[in-house]
Amino acid sequence: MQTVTLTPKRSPTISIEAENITPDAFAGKSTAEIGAITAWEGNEEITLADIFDVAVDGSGDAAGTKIVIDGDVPRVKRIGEAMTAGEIVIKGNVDMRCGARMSGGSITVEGNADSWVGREMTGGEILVKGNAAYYAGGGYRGETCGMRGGKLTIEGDVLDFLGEHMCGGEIIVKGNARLLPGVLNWSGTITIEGDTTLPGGEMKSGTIFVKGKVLEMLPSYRDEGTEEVDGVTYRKYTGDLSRNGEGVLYVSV
Amino acid sequence: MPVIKDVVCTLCGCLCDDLEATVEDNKITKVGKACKLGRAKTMGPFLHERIEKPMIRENGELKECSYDEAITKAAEILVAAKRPMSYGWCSTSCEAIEKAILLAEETGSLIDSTANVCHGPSALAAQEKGAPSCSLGTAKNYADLIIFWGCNPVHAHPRHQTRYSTMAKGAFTPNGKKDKKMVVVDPRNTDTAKKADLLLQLKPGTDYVLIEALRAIVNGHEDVLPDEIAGLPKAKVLELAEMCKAAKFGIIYFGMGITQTRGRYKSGDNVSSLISDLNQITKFVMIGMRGHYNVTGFGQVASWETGFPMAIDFSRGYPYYNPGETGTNDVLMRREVDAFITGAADPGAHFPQESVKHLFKIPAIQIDGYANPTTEFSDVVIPAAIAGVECDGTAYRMDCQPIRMKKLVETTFKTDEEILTEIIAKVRELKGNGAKGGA
Amino acid sequence: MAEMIIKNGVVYDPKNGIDGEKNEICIKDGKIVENVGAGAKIVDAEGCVVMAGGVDGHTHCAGKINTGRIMSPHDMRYAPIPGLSGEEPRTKLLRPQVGYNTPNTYAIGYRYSKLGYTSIAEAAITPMMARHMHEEFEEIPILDKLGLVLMGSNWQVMQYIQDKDPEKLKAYMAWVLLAARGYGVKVVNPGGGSSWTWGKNVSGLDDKVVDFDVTPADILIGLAEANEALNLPHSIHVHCNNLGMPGNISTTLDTMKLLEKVKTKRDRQVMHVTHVQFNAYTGTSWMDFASGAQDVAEYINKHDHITFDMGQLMFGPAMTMTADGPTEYRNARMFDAKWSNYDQELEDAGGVVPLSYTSQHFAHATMWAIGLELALLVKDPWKVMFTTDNPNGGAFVNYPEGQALLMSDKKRQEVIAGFPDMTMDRITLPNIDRELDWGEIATMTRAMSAKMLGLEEKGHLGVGADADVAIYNIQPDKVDPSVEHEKIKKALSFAKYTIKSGEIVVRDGEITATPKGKVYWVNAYENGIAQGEKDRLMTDLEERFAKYYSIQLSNYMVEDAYLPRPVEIRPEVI
Amino acid sequence: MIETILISGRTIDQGATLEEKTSQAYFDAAAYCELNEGNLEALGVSVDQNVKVATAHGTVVVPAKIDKRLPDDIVFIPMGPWANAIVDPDTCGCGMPGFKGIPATVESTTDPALSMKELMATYKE
Repeated sequence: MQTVTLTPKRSPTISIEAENITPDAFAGKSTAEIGAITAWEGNEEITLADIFDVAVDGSGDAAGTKIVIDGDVPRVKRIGEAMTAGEIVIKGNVDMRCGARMSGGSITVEGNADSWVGREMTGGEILVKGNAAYYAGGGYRGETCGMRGGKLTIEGDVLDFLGEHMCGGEIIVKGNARLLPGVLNWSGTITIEGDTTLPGGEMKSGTIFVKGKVLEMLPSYRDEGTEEVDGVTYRKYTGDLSRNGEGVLYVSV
Repeated sequence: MPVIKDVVCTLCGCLCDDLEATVEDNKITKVGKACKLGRAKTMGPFLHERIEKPMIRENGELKECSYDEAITKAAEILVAAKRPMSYGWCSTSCEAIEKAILLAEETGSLIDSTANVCHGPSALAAQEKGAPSCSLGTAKNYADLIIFWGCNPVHAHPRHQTRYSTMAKGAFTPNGKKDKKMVVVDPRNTDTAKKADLLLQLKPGTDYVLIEALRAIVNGHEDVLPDEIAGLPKAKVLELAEMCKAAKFGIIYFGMGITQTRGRYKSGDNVSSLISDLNQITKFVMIGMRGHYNVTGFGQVASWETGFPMAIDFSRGYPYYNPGETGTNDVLMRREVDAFITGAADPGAHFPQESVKHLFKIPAIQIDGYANPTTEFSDVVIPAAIAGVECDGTAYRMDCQPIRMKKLVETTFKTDEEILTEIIAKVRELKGNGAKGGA
Repeated sequence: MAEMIIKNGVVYDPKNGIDGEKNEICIKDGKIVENVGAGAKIVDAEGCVVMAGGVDGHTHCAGKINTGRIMSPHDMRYAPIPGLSGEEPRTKLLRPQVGYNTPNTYAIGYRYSKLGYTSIAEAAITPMMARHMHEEFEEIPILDKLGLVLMGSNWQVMQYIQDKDPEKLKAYMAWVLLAARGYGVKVVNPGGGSSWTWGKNVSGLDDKVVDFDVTPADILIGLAEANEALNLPHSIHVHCNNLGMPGNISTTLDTMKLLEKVKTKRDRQVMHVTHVQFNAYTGTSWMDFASGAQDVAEYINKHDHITFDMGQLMFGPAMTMTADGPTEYRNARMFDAKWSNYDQELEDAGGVVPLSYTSQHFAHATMWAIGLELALLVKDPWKVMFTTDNPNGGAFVNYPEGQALLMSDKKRQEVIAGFPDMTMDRITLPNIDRELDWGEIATMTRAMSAKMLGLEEKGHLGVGADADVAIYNIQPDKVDPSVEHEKIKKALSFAKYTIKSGEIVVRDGEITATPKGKVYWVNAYENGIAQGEKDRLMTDLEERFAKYYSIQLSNYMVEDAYLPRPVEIRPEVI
Repeated sequence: MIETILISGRTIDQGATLEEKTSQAYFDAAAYCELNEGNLEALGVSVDQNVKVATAHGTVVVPAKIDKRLPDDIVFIPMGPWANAIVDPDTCGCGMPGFKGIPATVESTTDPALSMKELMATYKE
């Protein structure tokens, strides 16, 4: 078992791209080796040691590596990108694209996550204890599929386009989701425990549960009456019929 | 008196190419066939105050200097920056745009066009769904149903209706307006709507909802629709759907009422799908009503040079693109940008207050023919020739049709292309070609 | 310019009858010459195959591809072939590169060069959009380029054919090539583009085009005869009607038969039929759809007026782009895919749709087999051009994969082994054991394509040819392509040297120099058309532009500024 | 005070004065807020008197104008520095700020409208 603790040394204004902060990249490496891993601050190549105090305890493979970011990193992007195993704990806020394309392991964000948390993730688990911004569990521009697998939980609120282009996996939002969650969905399950607006736009298939209120409903869903799922009674809608979709939208009664 | 015919108008995306400019004593004294906007633009250089000399800000005041000094200062600012941003380049030639992209590449900059505050979401929509479109001449010849959605051509594209759309006479519409129906979808009863056969005054921000309803009707699910949609009675929505189905060739011209409202590009993206659905029944296409005359050109040039139409980040040496992350206002709002260069655009006038506040804080370079709000925060101001009047070059019309702009008069101002070329040379000199950004 | 001599290589130069001989190639001032002085730079090609630079006679590389780029930002990061795809940062020498199916212009130039290709032909541009093509050409480094101009749904073309006025048709075609600075005549789904503006199509050679009293057959014959009367270097270049539809083989064969009566004075075909893989389907629906390659090959083996290219399909994502507007709409609806459309006033239609081909889908697997069957069943390699209809059937960076497939039955069988059962009774490829040799590959990738296009200075290494040379790190006497097909693919993917106009542009698979290429265009108007005919045409043009076009006649012609390094070809007037 | 929705957009006069943004003509073309008759009456404001338009993102003072065809719940300011003093800067993850459909309040004021240069000067921090 290896624990790597990264303590932020400064609060950069320019977002740092640090896609190498992953258990895969850190596994088995020493303090010096991890400190020498490169990142980008704007157009300048820097090292992790430039922005973090690095402490390593023990040694392990990716699955046996835990990374603790001991503080706020609202200007560090791409943490945990494409990680396959292991664990990352961020004890504060984190910048965009956290956990993008991850296929395994887990990420816990104790603060808020900026946009595109879990972008195109295929496996593993992300827990955001605060809020997430736009496109949580979304896709990349032009790509047919966003999230394909794994689990994304947000304990706070999210902004627009939650789970856009989702092709699989599970998303749970304990707070509110703003505009168009599950837009252009193909598959997967989204649960919103709070309120939301225009859920399931152009949903082809897939499932959305809204346990709070739908503040504004799309005109193109068919009301299928009520249905009980796991002991909760929902009004069931199917659509989105704008595209002859076969998705299911459950709204708590 | 020499009259130059078939002059290309360089104001809006209509890019009318039939103007007649009278040139006397190296000045344009009369412009025939132009609308109010085109006349103001083409005669502007001879009517309004120009930025006469390059300037550098010292102790808060802009002081005149030579082109060389201003270009050197500009290069120094860009080379020193970690997160430089280049913005604008839509009221200039494609040849200048190529240089702006090269400069961004060499300085590891972000580069974005005015589409960031205009039709950027239309590009995002094309990435989602494609762009089922046609040339403006095809629309003129064929279209018997014209829908202006969230746009107001009477004000923004004054000759559009006579040259290309409602009033234009074409091969299969020989009687002009008599052969065509016109619909306006807008929360306001605009001047364009005055002549419409149908006006749908929807609730602001509900474009997506209305498109959803139309698609549901076209796809045979009219029965599920509620009585009120987007603030409109269902009957009115059905009426529009019936008009669409009955048309032989329909076209939706869409504007910033689609791109700047709630949901942003998701509305344009869904219009594209509506068009695809309608083609199961009849022929339908769409065209974005582009504002700046060559904003389409920026998208074209940037796409072939970098793969992306706008919001391009060269910081790591290869282009990365993600509006929302790499768009001008995204990074300005986050206060990431530490140097700014703009040309042929006026972010001072057209950006939200939060972005402008940041522009006052960082070194900024302006390349333009006229003083404007951007001049107020710029630290280096470089006067430029007006493309299409004082220099030639390529521009792309809103339907992606390339047209060559003419040079009408001689000038002593350097062109955007020349200025950028000189800044690039200076940047290379300063860096010893040890490029930033992965190179 | 410095002299150069390529020594010790094994040369394949089919046009000059050289089939694997150790010859020296001498270069001076960008041309192949008889001999050079003692001070000439020596390029040691020991252990290498030497060929002329590759000539891609049908690729979508400038113009419509930009729509494909705008539709697919995700393609820019896609990198299935290291070194030939995906994101590569700028260097002191190179501009940044991105993409796979729709790479940026720099990547197109660099990556074709790495494959040993030095000339490319953009396959479809409307005259009105030609300025755009030339703008992109200027930004594609290294390669020489030319553009084929769409004329098969053009109002004036159809009007003059309907009016039985071949002289005016000739004048107009020559004028269009001048206006577009184009090289040859492209015909896509003749008549269909114009019909598509109403959302309709033509269903076969004898179907009437909407709004005109002509048929696709009339258009093909009219254009082909005028093409030969103008004595253009290239024949008409045809994408047949009914592309992509089961049973389209009858249309394809009828189109070939129709052209039997057209005669040419040139030593070439009278029609090049493009990406025949998409047009060689039997059956009546996708249920009974099967390969018609045997019938097509049988016909072509017996006739000499036709050349064709494969349109080979490659598994993985592709970006389809064609002037065949109705086909693209059909594709988009069938696969719930993105759809871009463009109806160009008075000239043609077009569409762009991303697709993905998988070996696990019987239809895709069958299509993959058909391309190879066509190339292997047609006996004379001078009738076959290697293409993937880039990027319709697959990205050009897959050419080495395709070429290795042609050289190795073993490689083909390895792929076929993974096909679904539903494919097997639809194809004959498993029973074809022909393996092409180096000479045949050199023919299909450069000698034939240059001859087919009428580019006399390309595609061979004879004295007077352009000094465009590809040197591949493979020893033909030591490596058996049939067995070691991976080595073949690797060698063809990264040339040991590529020489363009006498300058080394690739060394060991890396770009070493980025000169700008030339643009070829054909001027058959100035000398080829009598003044009286020009006047007659001009009256028509003035009327058309005043009434129907959306730009002025004076702003239509591509200006000299867009061709800084033009090569103007004036055909002999006959 | 009225509660309303702000839309900004192009006008022909704003477009015709783009080349002279330091001039009075540009101020006249871009620095105003259109309301319908009822709303003007409700505010007790006549044409060319100043109104203060406020949103969550700022306030701006501009002269009032009349557009009889505007719905009750919409006011309009031409695109330009005055509108942009109060539009929604959030790019919604798409790059595009919110220039249309912003909840706003309008009230009568005796404060002066700022010239372009004066307005820009307020952004210096």
